[in-house]
Amino acid sequence: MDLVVQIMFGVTGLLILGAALMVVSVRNIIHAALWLIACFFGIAMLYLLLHAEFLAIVQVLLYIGAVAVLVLFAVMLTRQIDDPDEPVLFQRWRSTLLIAVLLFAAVLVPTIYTHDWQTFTDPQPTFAGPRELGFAFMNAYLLPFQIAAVLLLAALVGAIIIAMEDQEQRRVRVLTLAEEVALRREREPSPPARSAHPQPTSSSTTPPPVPPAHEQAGEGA
Amino acid sequence: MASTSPPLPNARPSPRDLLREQLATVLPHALVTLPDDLPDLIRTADVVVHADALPEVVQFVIDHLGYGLLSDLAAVDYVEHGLFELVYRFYSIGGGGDLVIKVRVPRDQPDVPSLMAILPAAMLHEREAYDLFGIRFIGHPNLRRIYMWDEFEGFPMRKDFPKQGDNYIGEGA
Amino acid sequence: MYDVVDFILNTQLGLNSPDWVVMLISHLIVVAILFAIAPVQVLFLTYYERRAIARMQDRVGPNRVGYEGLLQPIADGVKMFTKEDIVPVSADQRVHLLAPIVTAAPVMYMFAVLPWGPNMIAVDLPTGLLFFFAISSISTVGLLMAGWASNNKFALLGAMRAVAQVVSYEIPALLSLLFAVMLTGSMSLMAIVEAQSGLFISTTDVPNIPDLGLGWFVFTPVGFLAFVCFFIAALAEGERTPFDIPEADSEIVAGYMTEYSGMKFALFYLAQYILNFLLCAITATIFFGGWQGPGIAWLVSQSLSADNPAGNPVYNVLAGMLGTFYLLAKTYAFFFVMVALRGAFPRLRIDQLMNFGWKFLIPLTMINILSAALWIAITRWGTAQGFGIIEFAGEPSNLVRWLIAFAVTLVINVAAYWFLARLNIQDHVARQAALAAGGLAVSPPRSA
Amino acid sequence: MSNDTLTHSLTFTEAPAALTVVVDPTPQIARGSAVVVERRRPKAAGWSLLQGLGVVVDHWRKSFRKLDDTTQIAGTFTTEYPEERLPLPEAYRNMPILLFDDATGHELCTSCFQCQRICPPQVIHMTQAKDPDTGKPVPAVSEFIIEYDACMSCGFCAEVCPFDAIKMDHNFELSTADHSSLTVHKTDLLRPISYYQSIAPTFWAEAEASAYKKLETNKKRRPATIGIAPQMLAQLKAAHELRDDQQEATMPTTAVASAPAPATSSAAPPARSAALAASASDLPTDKAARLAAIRARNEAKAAVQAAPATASAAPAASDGGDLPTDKAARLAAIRARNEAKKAAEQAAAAEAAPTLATPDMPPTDVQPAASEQAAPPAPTVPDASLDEKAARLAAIRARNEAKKADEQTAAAGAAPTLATPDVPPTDVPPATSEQAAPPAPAVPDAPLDEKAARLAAIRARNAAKKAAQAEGE
Amino acid sequence: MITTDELQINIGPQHPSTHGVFRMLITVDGETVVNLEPVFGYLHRNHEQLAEVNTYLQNMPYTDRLDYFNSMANNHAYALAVEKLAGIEVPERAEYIRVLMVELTRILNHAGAVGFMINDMGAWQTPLAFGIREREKILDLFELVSGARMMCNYFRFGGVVRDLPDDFIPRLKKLMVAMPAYIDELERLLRENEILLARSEGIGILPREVAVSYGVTGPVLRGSGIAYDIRKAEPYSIYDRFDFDVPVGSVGDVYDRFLVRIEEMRQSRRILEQIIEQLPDASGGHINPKARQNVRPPVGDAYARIESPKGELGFYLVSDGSTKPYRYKVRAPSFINLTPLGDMCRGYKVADIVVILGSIDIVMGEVDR
Repeated sequence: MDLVVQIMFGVTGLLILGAALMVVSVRNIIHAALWLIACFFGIAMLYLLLHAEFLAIVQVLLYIGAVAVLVLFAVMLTRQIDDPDEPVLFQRWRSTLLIAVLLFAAVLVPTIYTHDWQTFTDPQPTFAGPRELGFAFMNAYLLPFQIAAVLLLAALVGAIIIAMEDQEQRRVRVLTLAEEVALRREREPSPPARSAHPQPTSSSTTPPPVPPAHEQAGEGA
Repeated sequence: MASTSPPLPNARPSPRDLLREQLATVLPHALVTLPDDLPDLIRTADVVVHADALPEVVQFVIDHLGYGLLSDLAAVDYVEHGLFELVYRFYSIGGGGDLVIKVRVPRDQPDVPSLMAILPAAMLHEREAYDLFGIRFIGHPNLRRIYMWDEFEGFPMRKDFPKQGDNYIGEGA
Repeated sequence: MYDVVDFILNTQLGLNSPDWVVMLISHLIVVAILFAIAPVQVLFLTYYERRAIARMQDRVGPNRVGYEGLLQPIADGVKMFTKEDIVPVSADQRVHLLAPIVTAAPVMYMFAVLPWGPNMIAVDLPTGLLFFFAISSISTVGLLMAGWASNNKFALLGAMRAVAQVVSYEIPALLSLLFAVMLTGSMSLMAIVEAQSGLFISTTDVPNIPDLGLGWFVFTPVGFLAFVCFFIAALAEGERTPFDIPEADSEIVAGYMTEYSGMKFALFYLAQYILNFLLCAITATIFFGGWQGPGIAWLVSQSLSADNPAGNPVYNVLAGMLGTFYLLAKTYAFFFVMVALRGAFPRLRIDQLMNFGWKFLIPLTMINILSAALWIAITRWGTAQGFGIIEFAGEPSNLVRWLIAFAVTLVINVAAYWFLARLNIQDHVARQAALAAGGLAVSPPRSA
Repeated sequence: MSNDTLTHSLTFTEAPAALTVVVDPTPQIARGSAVVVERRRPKAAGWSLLQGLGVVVDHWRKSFRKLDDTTQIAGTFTTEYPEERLPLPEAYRNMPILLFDDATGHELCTSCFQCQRICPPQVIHMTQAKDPDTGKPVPAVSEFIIEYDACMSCGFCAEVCPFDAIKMDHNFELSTADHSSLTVHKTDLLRPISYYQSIAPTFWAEAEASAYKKLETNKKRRPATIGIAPQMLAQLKAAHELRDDQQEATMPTTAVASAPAPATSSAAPPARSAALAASASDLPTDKAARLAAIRARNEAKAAVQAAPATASAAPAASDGGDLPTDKAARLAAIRARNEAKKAAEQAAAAEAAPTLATPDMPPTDVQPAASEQAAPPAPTVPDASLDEKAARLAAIRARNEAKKADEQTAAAGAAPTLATPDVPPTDVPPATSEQAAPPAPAVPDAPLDEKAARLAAIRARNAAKKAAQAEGE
Repeated sequence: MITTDELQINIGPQHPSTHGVFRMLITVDGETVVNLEPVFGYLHRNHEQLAEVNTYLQNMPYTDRLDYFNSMANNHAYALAVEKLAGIEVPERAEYIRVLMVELTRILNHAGAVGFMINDMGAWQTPLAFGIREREKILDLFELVSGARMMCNYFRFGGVVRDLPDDFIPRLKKLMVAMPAYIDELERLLRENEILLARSEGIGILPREVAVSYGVTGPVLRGSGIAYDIRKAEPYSIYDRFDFDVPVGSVGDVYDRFLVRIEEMRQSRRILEQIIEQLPDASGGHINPKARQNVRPPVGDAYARIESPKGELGFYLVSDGSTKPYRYKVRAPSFINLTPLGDMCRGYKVADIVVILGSIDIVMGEVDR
């Protein structure tokens, strides 16, 4: 049984590493996003190996179903998806690599040293079930949980601000024909040259030719 | 919109006479007086106006006679007489018969002022007449071919357009 | 299945097989059955839909291939297989190929947690309900891939619409299902089904109710509102009329499937129908008792299980058959409703769909969660749990508690529905008044 | 305004008084009013959706009954086409066909070019026949081509034809993979009159008299074999061979290929007419009439049994392969009948059924003299033979028998009710007996005697039916 | 900050909901239509020039192919034009038969138009199937009288091809029973349907003030609230003998056009009832004037128009005294009603334009001619 788990862990690890490498190395950013999804999927498998079913499912639901899809969504809307002229690695990649490795080591080395490698404890089935996670969030990790929530809220507000168009620069939305006619009616309640006509329903209130579709805000006032 | 009001049209003078009478007083320069000895084919009882005065006449017809519905615009090629005739047909929403305004332009210089500034209804009519007869409507914002493809050469409804053969097809074909 | 295999191998044949062999065999059998039967009967679903909708339109529908056209789906399948597989030149070839797979594979996983009958479930995950929706969300990635890889404006537009719609409507879908999790305290679909025994009143609320397998959640106000909300959300998730916007043929041709042909197209089609089937099945499972029905309880009590080693395995099979029959009957009934909806209604516009989802459905499901909490508080809790209001007049019986809960939640839910509907209709009324007044349809531009 | 040429500006304030004539542009509506359509609002949220759903489900529920009642709006109205077919109205027009006389094979077309001239897409092409001896044009057509692929089925050709020679076919199953086969030549266009009569009986009844009259005039102006349908020519030839060796007489292949299409559509009428005749003959109480009917039916049955299945399935084709002698016999019979009719008209018989009277029908009281009168035109048929005479004799005899029965019926003072419950009146084409005629004698390898017998049987049946009808009245 | 680009999308010429080979070149900002330009000509066959080389009668079957939904109405307009040009009288009974056919045509056209419009909104064929069911019954009647279901070619100068068969009126009466039931059911299915309301109310408004200046006619104009119906405004044939109302809309949106069409079906049925009542016997004159195959009108021009189901259908004919028209011009309602399409669609969503197009009810055979 252990051997099977080990093999599966190895395969999953390879998948995660390979996918992560592809994320940073492929040219096409859509492909990068798709590799990212593969990477997330591998992590979900890792959770499963740890008997953390709930976490695995949440990982799939949130990271693949929501985060990755949103990333894809955003990426697809960008203009340049695949530019063969752009080098994959930018110029100072060596120093960047060095910094990355150092940072990674700064996290990993203490972990390796502090971890007790000798004992392999099979985690309990209820290691990370919904109940345990709920208790953990509401007790031990309440503060981080709240901070994360505030952070998300801030992100939400930021997104709205970014998405909101600038009031000054904003284009007035396109007027429909009915709006245009109503606007014209407001501006000139009764056409003076045609006041001889008793019926407002007559065809005499023929409009001037259709104005351009876009009206600037300044003009509208 | 009561149902009781009597039908109007028949009690009045015919729209054609009305128009001729009114134009004679208001826009006398617009009317074309046709010679009496015209060939049968191009003799007409309808009001013929000068091409230049057309927008004025139409504006007058819409505003003061109430004929605001541009129903039809037919171009006719009288090739033997060297002219194009444009038949503008107006109706009144109030009912009754048509009011016809005819414009005659020489075949070699078929320029007519566009009605687009007055009536958007003229848009497709004028494009059609341009496409099939080559009548140029001065002031039309989008005077392009409508049925034939853009590369097409010639105007297929003209009487002198070859009825057979394929050499008239433009380069694009 | 484990019990039956165990019975055959160890008790009847006396092989004394180890535990894992029994488990492996039983799982393999289940998987084989699922994969052999499920897609085929989903294939049959297309025939069912076409016949039903034809009947609604005074037509006959496909009736040429086989008896009354029963082999029509097979013929369609053969046609799909033999069609040329066209990949646009400018498409992203690999992603184009992967997209239908990514779309179709996850929906097959969803069968894993669907309970077909008493003890008939491939994997009884403790988080089955969540698994169901988590796995289905992978399909959206496939849709995006398809839309993007086709390199077609209509396909991309369709994919965008599909994803926006599915992501938006997952929220009301899950929120409306939350009540079941709250009521049963479990996300296992099996547990949810088992909680729905009884007769109009669930045995979990009033334990001494006779068990006819009819204690469905839909009979409670909470369950009913949740059912309505969930079914609407399921229509949107399954891209069914009136929410079939991603493949609105009159607008964007076929949406993300525009550039697909042959078997790849069939895979999308299959995925969609499997998803629809599963959504109907999950509706039946959560609100209409799944395999619950009259007679099941008795059959289960007679059958062989760990608790009842003296039972007869024939009853296991019978219970399974009856349960499957109940589930399928309910599922097909819901599918019929889907078909009738498709026959009756036009489709909404994408912005109207979003408005409806965010402004009407989500608030409604939120209120429903409140109702569900009240339901639990009234029927289950007492002073011990810090909710003694219900016990002010002594010790009410379970039935009285149930009745009070019914009345309270009914009032809350009806009020919520009425209020939200009125809000939406007010919008409509104002618009119509404006239209009637002067033809100015919409308010003048904001900046003017 | 963009035109710079406009120089004159209007100042309407100075307009003369005449300008006050401004047309009131409110629409004037007589005999009715303008009603503003009501924009309803849903009564309650979601209610109208349920209502719509109810309509659809209601249709689903009702769709399990199969209907053809057009007053209903719910139910299955589907006609499952290859198996079931809607009855085509007589006026139905598909592609044009040419007609020729069943009996003699004379084409009705005189090559007057009317159809060619009127044809809007100009798909009709014809060549006028010339007398081989003199080289002068004769009123017949030597080649007639219709491009079916470009024909727009407007029906003008049939409408303008003064000789009723071109008619619109009812066969719409023309799809083919062979495009060139849609340029149809005269041989394939020709159909016997009886075929057209079977698809449009009343139309033909209207046209028949003048058409035959014009045909007679034209025939006189045509030399020998010109203007005879090619399939009939082939038949004539085949008949000659047959006379040499009856056993080897087979249907000419050209004729088989010529008119395969109408086979199925015209297969039905004879059977139906037989059944009708049978059912009609069940009605009279008079024994003699019934006996005659039964005998006729039995004979007809025998004849049908004698006919090979293939031949009876393709009556039009076998029509082409008809034996000349048999043709002649039939022609003689028709002639006789016509003569008899004339005689009958002169005699102003009281028993003639006026309501159903059609030129086709032999009147109920055929004078014995009439059949003798019938004899003179017979020799005009070139190939008249002894066998044929025998057939004619048999026919006359049978008819006489029937007539006797009929007379008895009349004498018995039959019930004057028109009610024939088995037979809806509209379903009885007046010319059913005529329709019955073509397929039965069409069996090519049946001996001549048998032919004659069958012919007699048919005549007898007709007469019996007449009797029944007369009695019904 | 985040800016969006305008995008050009071609809807058509091969698109499920352009009602034929019709292209709309739309410029969209997001999903909002900024500009729309209709592109025609994919079905152009120079119908008008074809007519100049044909005789007057030969043109009759070609008019069937203009608006192939309403061949009877096309026949009527053309026959009226030639009769006006050549001064031909029409017998009483023939007039009644003509009006009968055209009103049946109106019902079948509107049944189809409403169905197709709802189809464009995304209904899966059901309203259309119901409409087609009724249309089939009417087409059966057409086949009975004319011999063809769609390309009827039934009218002749001075009459019609042939008189009504005996079983026509009984069958028509049966249909008259089904028709109100069909219309009521359609209303029950759709009229208050909230989805339909959401999709059609306030969409594609053609305001009353400008409707006339765009030259639109028919249900589009009446939907905008102007009670202009040629049958009332300039009665032709025998329309002055019938009582019927002119339904008009109040707003001018898609919903109004939908309602106007439904109400017009009711009014047409009313006319049919009166026709059945008043239909004279055949003594009023021979209704098929076979002699008029070669019409040779005097020199001059004539324009005749009818209220076709789609709007004003007119034929302008110029005669030079020969058997062929010197000029033959079709004033096609489908074509002219497309004039305001670009302006009507401006400011609405992409999904709305197919609905707006559907509410105009075009047939490409007539648009492109």
